[in-house]
Amino acid sequence: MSPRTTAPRGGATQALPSEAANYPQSDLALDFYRQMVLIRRFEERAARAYSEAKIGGYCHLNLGEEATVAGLCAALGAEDYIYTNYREHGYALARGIAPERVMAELYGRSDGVSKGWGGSMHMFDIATRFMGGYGIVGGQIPLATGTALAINYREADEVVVCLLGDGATNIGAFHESLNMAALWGLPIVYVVSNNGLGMGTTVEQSSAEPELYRRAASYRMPATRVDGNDPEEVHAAMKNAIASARDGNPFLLEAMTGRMKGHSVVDPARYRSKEETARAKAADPVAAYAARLMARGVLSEDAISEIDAQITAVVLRAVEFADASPHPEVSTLFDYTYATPVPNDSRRLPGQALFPASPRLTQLAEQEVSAWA
Amino acid sequence: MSPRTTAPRGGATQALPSEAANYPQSDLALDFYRQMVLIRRFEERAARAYSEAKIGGYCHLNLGEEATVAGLCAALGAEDYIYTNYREHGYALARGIAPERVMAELYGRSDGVSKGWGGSMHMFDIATRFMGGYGIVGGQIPLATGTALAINYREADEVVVCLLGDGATNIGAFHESLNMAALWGLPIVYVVSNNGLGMGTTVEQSSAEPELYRRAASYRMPATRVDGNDPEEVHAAMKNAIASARDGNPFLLEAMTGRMKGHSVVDPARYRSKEETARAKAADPVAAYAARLMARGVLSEDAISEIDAQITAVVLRAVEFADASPHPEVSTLFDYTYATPVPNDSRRLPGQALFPASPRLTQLAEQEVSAWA
Amino acid sequence: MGVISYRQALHDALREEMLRDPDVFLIGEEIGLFEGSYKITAGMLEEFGPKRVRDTPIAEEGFTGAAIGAAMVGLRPVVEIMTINFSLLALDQIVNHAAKIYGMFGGQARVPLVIRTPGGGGQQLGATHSQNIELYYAFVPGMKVVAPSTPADAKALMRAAIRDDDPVLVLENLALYNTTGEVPDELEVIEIGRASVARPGKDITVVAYSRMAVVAREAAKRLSAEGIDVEVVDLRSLRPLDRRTVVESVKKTNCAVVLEDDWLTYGIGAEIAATISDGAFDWLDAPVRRVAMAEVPMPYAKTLEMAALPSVDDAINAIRETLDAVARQA
Amino acid sequence: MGVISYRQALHDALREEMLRDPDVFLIGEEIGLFEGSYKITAGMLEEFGPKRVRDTPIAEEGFTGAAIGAAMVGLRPVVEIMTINFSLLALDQIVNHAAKIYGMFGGQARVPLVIRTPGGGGQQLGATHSQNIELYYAFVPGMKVVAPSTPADAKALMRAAIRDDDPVLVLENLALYNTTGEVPDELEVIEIGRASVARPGKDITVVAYSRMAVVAREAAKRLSAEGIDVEVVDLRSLRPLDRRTVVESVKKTNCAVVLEDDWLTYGIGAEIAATISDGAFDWLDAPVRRVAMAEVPMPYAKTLEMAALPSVDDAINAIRETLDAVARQA
Ligand SMILES: Cc1ncc(C[n+]2csc(CCOP(=O)(O)OP(=O)(O)O)c2C)c(N)n1
Ligand SMILES: Cc1ncc(C[n+]2csc(CCOP(=O)(O)OP(=O)(O)O)c2C)c(N)n1
Ligand SMILES: [Mg+2]
Ligand SMILES: [Mg+2]
Repeated sequence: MSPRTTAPRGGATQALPSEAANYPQSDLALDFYRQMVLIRRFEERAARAYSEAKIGGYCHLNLGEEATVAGLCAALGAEDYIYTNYREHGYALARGIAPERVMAELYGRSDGVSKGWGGSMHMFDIATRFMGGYGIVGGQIPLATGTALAINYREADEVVVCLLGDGATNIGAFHESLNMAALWGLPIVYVVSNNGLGMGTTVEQSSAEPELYRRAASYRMPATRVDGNDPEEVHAAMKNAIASARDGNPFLLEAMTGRMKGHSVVDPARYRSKEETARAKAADPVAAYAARLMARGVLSEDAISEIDAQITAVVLRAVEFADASPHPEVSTLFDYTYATPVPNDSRRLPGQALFPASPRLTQLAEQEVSAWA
Repeated sequence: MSPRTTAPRGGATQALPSEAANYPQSDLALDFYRQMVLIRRFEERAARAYSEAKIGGYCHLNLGEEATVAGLCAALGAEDYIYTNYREHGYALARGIAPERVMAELYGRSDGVSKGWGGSMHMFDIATRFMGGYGIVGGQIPLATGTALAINYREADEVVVCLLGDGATNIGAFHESLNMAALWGLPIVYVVSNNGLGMGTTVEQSSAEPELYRRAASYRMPATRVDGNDPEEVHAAMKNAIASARDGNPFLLEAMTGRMKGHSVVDPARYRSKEETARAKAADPVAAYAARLMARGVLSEDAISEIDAQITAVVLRAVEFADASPHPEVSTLFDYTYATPVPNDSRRLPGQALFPASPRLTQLAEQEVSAWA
Repeated sequence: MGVISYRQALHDALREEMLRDPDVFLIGEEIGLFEGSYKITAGMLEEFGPKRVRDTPIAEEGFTGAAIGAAMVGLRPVVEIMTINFSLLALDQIVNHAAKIYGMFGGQARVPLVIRTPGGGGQQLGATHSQNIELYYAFVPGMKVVAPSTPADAKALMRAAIRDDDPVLVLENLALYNTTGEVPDELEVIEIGRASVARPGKDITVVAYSRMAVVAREAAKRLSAEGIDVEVVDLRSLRPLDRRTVVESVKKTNCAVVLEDDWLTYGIGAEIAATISDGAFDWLDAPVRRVAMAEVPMPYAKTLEMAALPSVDDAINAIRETLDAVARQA
Repeated sequence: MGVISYRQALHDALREEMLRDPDVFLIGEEIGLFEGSYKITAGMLEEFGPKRVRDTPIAEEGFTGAAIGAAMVGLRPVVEIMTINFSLLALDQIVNHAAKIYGMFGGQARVPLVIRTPGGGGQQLGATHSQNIELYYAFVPGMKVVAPSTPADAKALMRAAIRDDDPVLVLENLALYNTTGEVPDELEVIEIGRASVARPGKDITVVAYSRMAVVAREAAKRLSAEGIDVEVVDLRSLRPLDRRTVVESVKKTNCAVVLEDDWLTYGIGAEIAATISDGAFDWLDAPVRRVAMAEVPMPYAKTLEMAALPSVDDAINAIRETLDAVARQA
């Protein structure tokens, strides 16, 4: 079977900057580390911007999950699809989307990766097959399964990766989707990023089988659990899982990781005991990986400082870019309700009358939004 | 802990005619057999009434599932609750509801068990804690779980039994409910009546793990599979399951049974091969159990004929009763929207104006339904 | 030009679109081997195979969501939801996902999805199986909702829906499947979002869609015998809503009755009545009358169900009373 | 009489009802240890323990259904659905079960259930988290829906809802939680299904509910400075709908504006406008104007979100234009 692609019409597929898997081992390790530091610094900066009211809505960070994000994304090919939940800034970055566009999205600006329409929870980039960013817990699971169905339908070689949180394994869509994927042999890897918590509820309080990967057995689906704080272990497991999925055996991978802060930027996480918070801090995957690479001789104190300086500069540029990017024009408000022009579409601002003030006029205001802009 | 009951306010609890479990073995066997014959004859008669247009809507029969129904219901105590899906006539009978009232419900008459409001899919009887009869696949599963939660809340000793079909194990509500039940240690037994088919779709075509009881492992819930064509095996397994549930360990029981006819009365089941149909016929649990009891010396040819004659008479009486029962009065149309009187409730027939024809009148027609009745 | 059933028209549209475009496929419960609960897809599994006629587990949310995800990468799935009542289980996927994806991501992914599903009571199916809840979709920007009342419109609108790049819900109706009508061999394209004047008339405007548009035509026919000339506007599309055609008709007739098969309060007819009362304010000689279902969970018993459902007689009665009110006004 | 927040009023009502009746309990996601996403249930786990303040898995359909099943045997669960957007996942349990069980089974089981959930945009939460979809519940016979706009009404209606024997959805609003108002110590009982004249006036009627009733009062206040005397009708209950209070007001003022925070087409305001246009037909001197959200999936960007949401200025503008139309008519 010759490789085929499901490239959506009009959606250009752009090679990722690096096909990480082809790197020699130490380069790959450095890549992981850089990626992790980028996510760390980016998220810290996002938290600051949020408290400066530059970012609105909710803002969920990947702080503590950097190793899972980096290891996982490095295992994906350029043609593969990735779906995530609302905690996705890191995945967007690791997928190769410019930090400028990710930050601009957080700022709600027109150069944002979703043109300012999505915000923190709804990043999307068709070029890198980064398929979002979904705010409804579990909402992405059927969608990702459907994209895998399309790959299967087209007899193409891509794979879909679908991220979800531990809490999301309790929602009906998880069950319905895994059953279909297994039944139809779809090329998909479900990855549970198990950070131990929903918002404040622990896995043990919410899941009667807290070893979540075991739930795959209900669908005769292969599954495994890995240390999500080790990018290399995640990467290796993910390579296996993807190979299985490409072979028609969908896979469930559970990555055991941690959340260093509250559920979202505004959450002080008072429900966590001092010990738990200390434990989460102690498990810091960035610091741990730095120490490991130093011991291995791959990193030095100097290299660490240099990487940090480089990445701090990258993040600063992202913030400057975001701040300079224009706010979306109000005249674009009606541009994205439908993909194609629609007769009798309602294009009326709240202050406009449905029918003009003088009822003797026969034209409907609905068709006159241009007059308003 | 002294036994307590969740008896709903105003809902009288009436002892069932027989507490089957206390019978000596052969009496219990005869009870099973009588129950199975009652269901068989009742359902055959319902099919006839349906083709005579005495019954409307959909009509799903328990033909082929008699052993499961009989064995299961005999294990329930009078205080226990039972929830089923739309294929519930047999369960209603085995729960001790008068065949007259079950048939009258099918006929849509005011003496029906749901006063003619429910029909074939929605039988309900608060006195015997027969909690319905639900037309939405899987809809009963969260409800039953909630009733178990109420028992737990009240520290009462009852158990809830929740029936569902094999096809229903693929719906999200199944997953969400079993997880909660296990997490909270609720007194509930989920029983999958596995007749091998959804409507025309086989278990293998719809469930990636076709040994459905294994799905309980996702919630660390004990589970087992039994021969649903053997009322004694079902009964014994059900006793165990109920004991487990009463102990705070909810249980999943899978009963392997068969469907002798189409999905509903109107379905000719053309999708089934000749062999499959022959196999379903050959597995007839009523005939098989008769043969077994004859071999055991519990039944004779004469006894079989006598039971058949008795039950045929019972079913005939049910039909006569149903046919004689009055159609609900149109004046009762607005009686069951709300449990208590509601100001400004809309009580308007389709032909009535919302406001009286002459707009100079100030009274709203809504409040005038009594004038119409 | 041939006379075929509404069921056949839907079937033909699906089949022709599948022959035309290999990206079109069907997905839903019991649509293959069982040939569909209402047999719209009869013979399709045999003709197109299991890849293009995909039977699913009972998992409305899952398979509807999967269809959305397939549409996001360019396939054109046609989902059958067995009856509109079960669509509530998939509502999150439809409303929070299908209808939002194009806008929420700044126009990067289209969702060329069709959901076909019948509404309708009158079959003694009881409270959970007799609802008309098209409102849930018609209310949502990003969705399109069409509701054909004739075989010709059913075929043309199904075709338009499949070719549309946005999610479209095609509302079918249990009571219409066996109705028949002429379907032109060379079917014109109907743009989604246009009502039709199904019967021109000068005395009163009756606005309806789906089954009630058939009721409207029947009422018009009966009343024409008495010299009452009813104009029937068949909405055909609930979202977008063609307000102009409705309002122009009322400006001509100066009065209107709205027929709907759903509950009155907050039902589809509320918007139609509000639109007329606003857009034709100076032309209206009597209040807009709505004929709708009684506001109860639909009972099973035939007597009660018949009382709860709007009939041709109810429509005729409302038309007469409205014309009386106009006469009093003059 | 004390001045407290809308949040506090809700909290107090829950707490007092739990103290009064041991059958009342709370169930939902993150309501215990986390104290609720919007902190309505802060301190409750500590006071009442995990049995009466039950944290659930993320399973809206499951735990809402479980609450219904508990209500069927006499408990009085109060479900928190974190925001109304997530309630779509539980819609089948609410619409096909909670709202039907009493009728479908011939009146044998009551469902004394409360669902509390906030609607509301304006927080830059994007398309899936900024919807006002109370329509989905208000449309359904068997459901009751209340939508308080003041702390006093929030407390009184929450209490009434908990004591009601039918399923009641209590619509809260993100933007109202921090608003404050007087709450009498001896709270009168508000019957569910009664609107209130929140501000009497003679020039024009403004009908609204929830957040938009606050907008209405603000607009009325500003306009009174110019001598325009606005009567504000706060619906308070969306189902049952108190048509009489609305229509009587318009018969007095002869014109009306409806404010709503949901989408215009098929929104709650359509019914209000249709009701007024019908019931006050001969009294109405201008078309009923509706002020509503723009019909788009709500964008994240602040500029766009602000443009899409109805404001006090929009309300004032609509009131002025309607009074102009009345003047022209005269
Ligand atoms: C259907 C739904 N229910 C509830 C929420 C509110 N909510 C947002 S995130 C969250 C916790 C999710 O936990 P988990 O799946 O473990 O993901 P994490 O945030 O830990 O990455 C909840 C309950 C939601 N967005 N959608
Ligand atoms: C949510 C929902 N989806 C689809 C249907 C239509 N339907 C009714 S019965 C049925 C098959 C159910 O199969 P199973 O659970 O095995 O029960 P059985 O009928 O075999 O007893 C289907 C798909 C429905 N009633 N509800
Ligand atoms: Mg988590
Ligand atoms: Mg079955």
